[in-house]
Amino acid sequence: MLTALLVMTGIALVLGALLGFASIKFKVEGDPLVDKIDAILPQTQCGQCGFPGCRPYATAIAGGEAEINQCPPGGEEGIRKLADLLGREFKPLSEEHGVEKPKSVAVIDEQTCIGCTLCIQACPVDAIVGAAKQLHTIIASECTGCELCLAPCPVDCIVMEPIAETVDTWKWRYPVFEIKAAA
Amino acid sequence: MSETTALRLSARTGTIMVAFTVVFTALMAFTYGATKVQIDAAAADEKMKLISEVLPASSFDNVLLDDFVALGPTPALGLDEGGRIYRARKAGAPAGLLLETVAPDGYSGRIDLIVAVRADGSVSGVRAVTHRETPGLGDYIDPKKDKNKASPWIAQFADIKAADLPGCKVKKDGGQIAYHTGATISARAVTNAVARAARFAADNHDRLFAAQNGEKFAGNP
Amino acid sequence: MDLQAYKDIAWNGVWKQNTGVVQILGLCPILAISTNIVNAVSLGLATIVVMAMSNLVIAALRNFIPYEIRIPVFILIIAALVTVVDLAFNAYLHELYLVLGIFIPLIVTNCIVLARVEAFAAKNEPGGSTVDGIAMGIGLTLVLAVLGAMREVVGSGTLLSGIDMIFPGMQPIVLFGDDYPGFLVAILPPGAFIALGCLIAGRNWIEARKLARAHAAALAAKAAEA
Amino acid sequence: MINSPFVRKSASVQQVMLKVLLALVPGIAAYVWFFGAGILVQLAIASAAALAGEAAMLAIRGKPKALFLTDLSAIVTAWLIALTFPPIVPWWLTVTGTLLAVVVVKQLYGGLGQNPFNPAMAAFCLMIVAYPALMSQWPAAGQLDFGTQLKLIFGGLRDVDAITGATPLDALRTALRGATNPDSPFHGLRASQLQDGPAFGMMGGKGGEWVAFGYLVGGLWLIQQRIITWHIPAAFCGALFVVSGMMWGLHPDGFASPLFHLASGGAMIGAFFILTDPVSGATTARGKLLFAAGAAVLTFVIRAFGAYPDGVAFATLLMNILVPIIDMKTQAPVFGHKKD
Amino acid sequence: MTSYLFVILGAVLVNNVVLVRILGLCPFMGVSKKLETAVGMGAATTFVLTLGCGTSYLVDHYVLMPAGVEYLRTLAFIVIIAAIVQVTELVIQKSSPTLHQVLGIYLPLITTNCAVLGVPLLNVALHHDLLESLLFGFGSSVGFSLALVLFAGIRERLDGADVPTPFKGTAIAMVTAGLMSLAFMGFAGLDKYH
Amino acid sequence: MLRKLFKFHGGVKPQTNKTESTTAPIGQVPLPDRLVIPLHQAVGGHPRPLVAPGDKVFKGQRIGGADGNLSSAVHASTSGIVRDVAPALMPHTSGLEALSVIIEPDGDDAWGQLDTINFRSAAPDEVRDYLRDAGVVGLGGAVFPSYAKLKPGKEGRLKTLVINGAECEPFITCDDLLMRERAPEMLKGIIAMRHMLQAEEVLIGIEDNKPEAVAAVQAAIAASGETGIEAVAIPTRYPAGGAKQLIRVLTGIEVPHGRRSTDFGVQCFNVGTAFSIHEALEFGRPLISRVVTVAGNVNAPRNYDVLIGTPMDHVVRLAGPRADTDRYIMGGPMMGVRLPRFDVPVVKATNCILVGSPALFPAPAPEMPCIRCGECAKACPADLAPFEMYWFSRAKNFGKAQEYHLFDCIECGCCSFVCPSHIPLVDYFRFSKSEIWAREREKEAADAARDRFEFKNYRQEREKQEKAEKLAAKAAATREKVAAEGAAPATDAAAAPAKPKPSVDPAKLALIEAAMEKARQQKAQAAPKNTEVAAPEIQAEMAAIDARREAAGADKPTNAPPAAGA
Ligand SMILES: Cc1cc2nc3c(=O)[nH]c(=O)nc-3n(C[C@H](O)[C@H](O)[C@@H](O)COP(=O)(O)O)c2cc1C
Ligand SMILES: Cc1cc2nc3c(=O)[nH]c(=O)nc-3n(C[C@H](O)[C@H](O)[C@H](O)COP(=O)(O)O)c2cc1C
Ligand SMILES: Cc1cc2nc3c(=O)[nH]c(=O)nc-3n(C[C@H](O)[C@H](O)[C@H](O)COP(=O)(O)O)c2cc1C
Ligand SMILES: Cc1cc2nc3c(=O)[nH]c(=O)nc-3n(C[C@H](O)[C@H](O)[C@H](O)CO)c2cc1C
Ligand code: SF4
Ligand code: SF4
Ligand code: SF4
Ligand code: SF4
Ligand code: FES
Repeated sequence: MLTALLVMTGIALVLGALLGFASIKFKVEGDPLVDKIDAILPQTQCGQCGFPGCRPYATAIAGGEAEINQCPPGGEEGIRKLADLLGREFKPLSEEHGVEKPKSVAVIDEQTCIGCTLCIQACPVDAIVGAAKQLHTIIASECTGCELCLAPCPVDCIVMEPIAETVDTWKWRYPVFEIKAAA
Repeated sequence: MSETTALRLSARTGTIMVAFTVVFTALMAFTYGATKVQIDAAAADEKMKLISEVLPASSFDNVLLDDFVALGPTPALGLDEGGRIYRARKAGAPAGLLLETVAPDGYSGRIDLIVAVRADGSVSGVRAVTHRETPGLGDYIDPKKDKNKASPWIAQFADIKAADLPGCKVKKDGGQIAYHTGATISARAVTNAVARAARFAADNHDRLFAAQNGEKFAGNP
Repeated sequence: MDLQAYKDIAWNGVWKQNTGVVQILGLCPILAISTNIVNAVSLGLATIVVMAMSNLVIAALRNFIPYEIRIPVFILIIAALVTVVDLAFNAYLHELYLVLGIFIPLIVTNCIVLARVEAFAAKNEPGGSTVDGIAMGIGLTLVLAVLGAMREVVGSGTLLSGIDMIFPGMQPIVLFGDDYPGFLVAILPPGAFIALGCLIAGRNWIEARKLARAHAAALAAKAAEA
Repeated sequence: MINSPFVRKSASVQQVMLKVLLALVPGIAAYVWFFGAGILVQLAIASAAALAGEAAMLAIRGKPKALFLTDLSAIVTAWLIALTFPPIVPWWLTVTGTLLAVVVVKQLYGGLGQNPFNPAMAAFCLMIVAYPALMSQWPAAGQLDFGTQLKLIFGGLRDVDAITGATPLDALRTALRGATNPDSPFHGLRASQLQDGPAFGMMGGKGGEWVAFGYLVGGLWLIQQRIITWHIPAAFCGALFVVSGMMWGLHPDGFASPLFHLASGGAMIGAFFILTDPVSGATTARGKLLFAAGAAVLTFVIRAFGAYPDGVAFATLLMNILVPIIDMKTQAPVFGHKKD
Repeated sequence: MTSYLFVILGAVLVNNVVLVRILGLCPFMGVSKKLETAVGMGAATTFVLTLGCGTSYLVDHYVLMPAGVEYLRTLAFIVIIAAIVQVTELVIQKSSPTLHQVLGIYLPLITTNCAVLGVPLLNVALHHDLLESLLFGFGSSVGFSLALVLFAGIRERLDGADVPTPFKGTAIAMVTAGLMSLAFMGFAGLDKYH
Repeated sequence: MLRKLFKFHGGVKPQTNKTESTTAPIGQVPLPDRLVIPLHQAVGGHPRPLVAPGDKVFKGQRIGGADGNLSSAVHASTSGIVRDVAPALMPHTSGLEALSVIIEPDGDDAWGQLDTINFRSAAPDEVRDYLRDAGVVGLGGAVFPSYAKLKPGKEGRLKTLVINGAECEPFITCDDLLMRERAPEMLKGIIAMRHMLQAEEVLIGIEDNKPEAVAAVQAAIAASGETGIEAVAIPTRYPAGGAKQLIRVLTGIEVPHGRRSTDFGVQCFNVGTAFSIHEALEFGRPLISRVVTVAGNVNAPRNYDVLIGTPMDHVVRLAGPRADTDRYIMGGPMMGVRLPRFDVPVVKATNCILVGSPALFPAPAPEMPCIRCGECAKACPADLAPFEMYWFSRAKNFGKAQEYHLFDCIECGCCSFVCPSHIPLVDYFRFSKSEIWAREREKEAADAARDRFEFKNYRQEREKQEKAEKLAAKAAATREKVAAEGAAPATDAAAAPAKPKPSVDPAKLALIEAAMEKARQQKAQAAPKNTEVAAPEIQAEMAAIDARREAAGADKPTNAPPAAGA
């Protein structure tokens, strides 16, 4: 019994010390993974994921605190990329966080806008320009479609308009020649 | 992080590790101590049960497990690590030998056997102690696995007269021992090992019984 | 913790997070030892004991274990417990011990034990942890039993062969008569993999059907409302 | 919606498979001539089982039956199963093997074109592992009449040893191994002496070598028809010849001659019909050479040192495992990136 | 010399840890979705297993056996291996964070990768000497890595296959592993031929 | 002298179907009622409209100005009135509209003023600008602005100028007829190009199934007396006319994807392009018409000289379409574009209007799974493995598809042509490519958004900090003030015990007061002024909108709800 104790104690002492030392020697700081995740997120900054923006969500994913299926603007494609990056299973978009919508931009109704600047403060990407009591305009190419400017507008003059397809942005469709049980 | 804190942390984790180790090793050591007698007894029981299957308990009256010679590596018995031969005596006279034997050429490696040989040189019985033959194919050498419970394959070795020993080969090789088609290798390995063991017993019979208890036996001179 | 919580933990272990067919952990014993149902279930029972004990012990001691050495400590505890169980079986349930042979020490390396300890016991209180260990063990045993039965039936046409080693006198059931040629592959590793694959697919199928039913029910409810 | 190109060559999977079936005919003819018509029964059994299995899976999956049943790929699989299994295996063994091939190895992966393993060879391996005895019984040429064959196929269990003689590959191997074992009746014999037996012909087994020749003829026609390319047959035969020739040259009494290796067992049907399976085999030119040469080496190793009588089937499966990586690593340089 | 070669060959092909001995399956199933990660896991396991075999041999022969406490073998081995794994984990975390994230729960699980304990125990059972132990450990882990990488290759391609829904994912991977294991049975008997 | 020709890998030999349309000479097309001239006809930037509805235009008058550095001008094809400048249906598979100038011809077909240029004396850049404004783009199919291709790579000179007269697509014969009838003019264009590129030799590659064209070109070369120009008959095999394949056949050089052919000392132009360059340089005529083959399901297949903008059905009518016509295809059967309607306009890219019917181009048999037979790889002229690209495109694993060189695919259609499983392989590749492009756009947008978001955060942080500093300063000042006045208020407080909260620290009160004052001030100011980030155009746009709104009504104040004022 005593030998057994001595032997195992010896082993444990050596290993315990070794581990303690290694855990300090190889301590890691920072997390480059967050950048990689953030690079996948669509940067809409809409907060639908439940975090105050894309990067906080990325940090949460990297820390294992959030699922990968909480970003509706990123859509299935985004989830798939995250699953790939992190080696996790793909799962469909979580319903409580919203649904994937066609890409839209916000448009301010010129006639109604009162120039209150509330939307400017709301817009996370500075896509709205204008000064107080002046008409505000949305730079369509910079609007991410996050809809954050809709709620603050006191006169409800902002609407979301789906981005129209042009010959330049037109995409070839998936060739579906799905052979069903018809034959 | 300074050297000293690193060291202190190492010391702390080391201490906790040691504490756990001590507690749980103690638990194990205690259990080991508490169960050792029981385990040894159970193992001996098991061994005796096996022995009684190949050598009827009525045919000897000594404490078989305590009466043996030790063998070094003995190629004739397939033993590359050594083993034991137990001696059965009835009223002090030689009644039979129980040989630990290995058939090295089983389909999936070695097959550990015990072979009981009576004083007159006839084989009394054989059991496979451990083997890894293919389940459902080669494992019929083990009576527990043999589908034919009524007359298991291994029972063919019960009572082979000394004179019949040259026929201790599988039929395919021109002998008497039947085998299962498609799994000749297992049968051949066991059969050949039994024949070798019986020959060894016959060749060394007298010297084996003459040897001191527990003596290291040198094999054929 | 209320009753519902325990129930959830139990259901989680047995079905939702079943080790063998959902978490895909603890596969080695599942595949290696399921050649027949008796071996399979015996090992399953031993695993339940080990899992319950290790979860209990570690949940109770969790606050004393520093993070950096948690894994070695967990393993130390599990290995010690397994050895204790092994020795105890050897001494007092010798017949059963012989049937299980090396399978009990193998529990040490069964990653599901460590996975549960890490994922559950290290973060929860002892009561729930014990239930979790037992439920996970039952889930594993179920998979083992089904797989063992499948492989035994297909492979050799019998059920419960070897039962006499636990209950002397009982005879295995011969299903297809003595002429059944057997299907050796089922008992060998390839059969193990394929059978488990089918089992996983079976569970997927049941889940999918349940989901589809729930969906249909929801739709119907909506339609009724409208 | 149809986009360009609007014109297409008239080619179809069905045509491809039909040509493969036709190319098997010379070999089958020789088979029937030397070994009797039992093989035709096996071909029919396997074809029926394959179609049934395929139809069932298609029905379950809701895929168009007419389209996929007529693509003939299942029939190719079935014929290759029948031709590589011994001709006198019981019917249930053929059926089980074929069903496993079609249902597990092919349809579980999504059916035609998606299976990573060769269905016919997977069936062969499954069956030889499960029934090593039944799967090793090859009658000698002219040994059994049609009636006996039918009885064997449909007659349930039987005492196999009484009917079959030693088959060339198996017999030679057992003998060669026995030659070094003092316990064996073959002790001290040499390969050349062993090959004098009545079961052996000029190069391989008696009769069997003509079957192999039939496969060769059909295979060459397939190359001419551009269904398969020369790479796989050439690399397989070449590598098998070289490897077995080397061992034979070093040790003429311990190994069979390279010609014997080429003419026996599954070598020819393997080289032209099995390894060439486009679905489970390598696809790039260099990949094909590597794939087939690897298969040849494995075939030789398994034949000479392994536990099973023929290595073609296992070698095929083993190389199938390597295919994704071979294909990935042997991509030919694309236009403009060639080094020449 | 040849016997050493046979130790390696036997461990890599004939008695492949994963496909024939059925050890180490959880990482085999879990880390084989991408070729890249499979290679990483293979490398990590090879390192741990080879080192573990050597260390456990030394501890067994110079500590446990002289002290007569062989019944502590399992415990001692697994604790040593756990420590090696932990150190490896820390090193990987430092040197390749993505690999670390991807290997996720599997790195600590190398500890309970049955193979990592099974192989040292097999070394004891097979009475290997130090060199043999190391070679056997190395061979087994190469066998593990080989199976893992090849499996990952197939699984990457399977991604595009129209597998029946219930079989999608792990189920068809199991079937694939089964067929790989079947193929490896072709090596049966090779290790006995010398 | 027989030139050594090289081979390219792969390729197919579909039925050529060319003879019917070569029997008659190039025909003329009566003026249609309406011309629809899309502004964006060539690769590169979108030309801006230079005319407004109601304007009168002459034939050859510029109506769209080149915009950006890879754009080329667009011209009125005849004289008439601009009816509209509006989106109109494009000859494009998408069925989408694009900005077009719609002209009602006045029937005079009167040329406007035409300037010419002497390419030998003018500076090369001048000539290039001239060609850009003449709207000359590649007529071989890619419609790449020709001026941009007329730069001799880094060395300042070129080894070989390849002229593409291969015309490998079935049915199309426009280049064939052009070479037969207009070889001397074409040759003059070639000489001009050769001069601009400083090319040593010129090789005109013509498939050997067009012996008349070869003869005509050779005759023209002989007549011109030029040396170093050679018409070479090359083996007929689709796609021998692909620029890369033709360069390979004639010179043995393989130009990799993503590299310029001038880096390898070669450049390639279509014969029609050469002819247009001659027209532009010699007569000042911009590119307003081209030779178009009308073939397929028509009674009299033939080539026509067609004004850009002419509705296709107007041209096809001349060739007598058969009753079962169900579609038009722009281009040949291998690479042609399925058109959304019959009346889409002829554009510069229209080399052929292929009239289709279910009988002529039957729907392919059902798509079967790929059996990896490798036929497609054998046929691929780009040495790709189409089945691998297909496998991963189908699984939407675009990364993998790109690893197999998806973007080296020239969409020639050979793979789909030979596939025994009838898989529309090219469709999968087009799908993948456009998905990848879309993703790149999204990624760029996301990166831009991230930058802007970070900038905004930074700005807010900075503002907050500034505000805090100011506030702190002010608070300190107030505190001092209060402290200075300390005594008086204290007695005040004592004198008024009725005050409900005597314990309130007067200093604090003062602070609150100060803060409220500041808030009031801030509200008066323009709070978060965000105009400094706006680009000048946007400022201008805002100003314009403001002006419009001002004009729209005086209801602005009433429209303002109280919230805004608060
Ligand atoms: C994979 C495969 C394995 C085969 N194995 C054997 C075999 O082990 N023994 C055999 O005699 N024939 C075998 N054959 C069949 C032979 O090719 C031949 O068809 C058969 O008639 C036997 O001919 P033989 O007498 O030359 O062996 C096999 C065929 C294949 C495709
Ligand atoms: C998977 C597999 C397992 C086998 N297991 C055994 C076995 O355990 N014992 C045995 O004798 N033969 C076994 N064999 C069969 C041998 O390989 C060999 O074919 C056979 O022993 C020859 O016997 P026969 O001469 O009766 O045909 C097995 C074969 C296979 C395919
Ligand atoms: C598959 C394929 C086939 C082509 N065939 C021809 C052809 O037959 N004639 C031709 O002039 N251009 C053809 N082209 C276009 C050429 O690649 C190239 O764009 C053109 O010759 C360049 O000349 P351009 O700029 O004057 O149009 C083809 C392109 C591809 C991708
Ligand atoms: C040249 C050629 C060889 C083939 N060889 C096989 C074969 O060895 N085994 C098989 O099951 N199917 C074979 N097939 C049929 C078919 O490709 C096979 O069943 C697919 O694996 C099914 O997906 C072959 C087909 C062709 C065209
Ligand atoms: S939901 Fe997506 S886009 Fe919106 S903030 Fe979260 S991560 Fe960004
Ligand atoms: S303008 Fe509105 S919708 Fe667009 S980015 Fe800004 S807040 Fe979001
Ligand atoms: S031609 Fe068609 S079937 Fe053949 S490999 Fe290419 S895509 Fe697959
Ligand atoms: S379309 Fe692309 S992949 Fe197909 S043959 Fe042409 S170049 Fe090759
Ligand atoms: S049980 Fe063996 S690795 Fe998980």
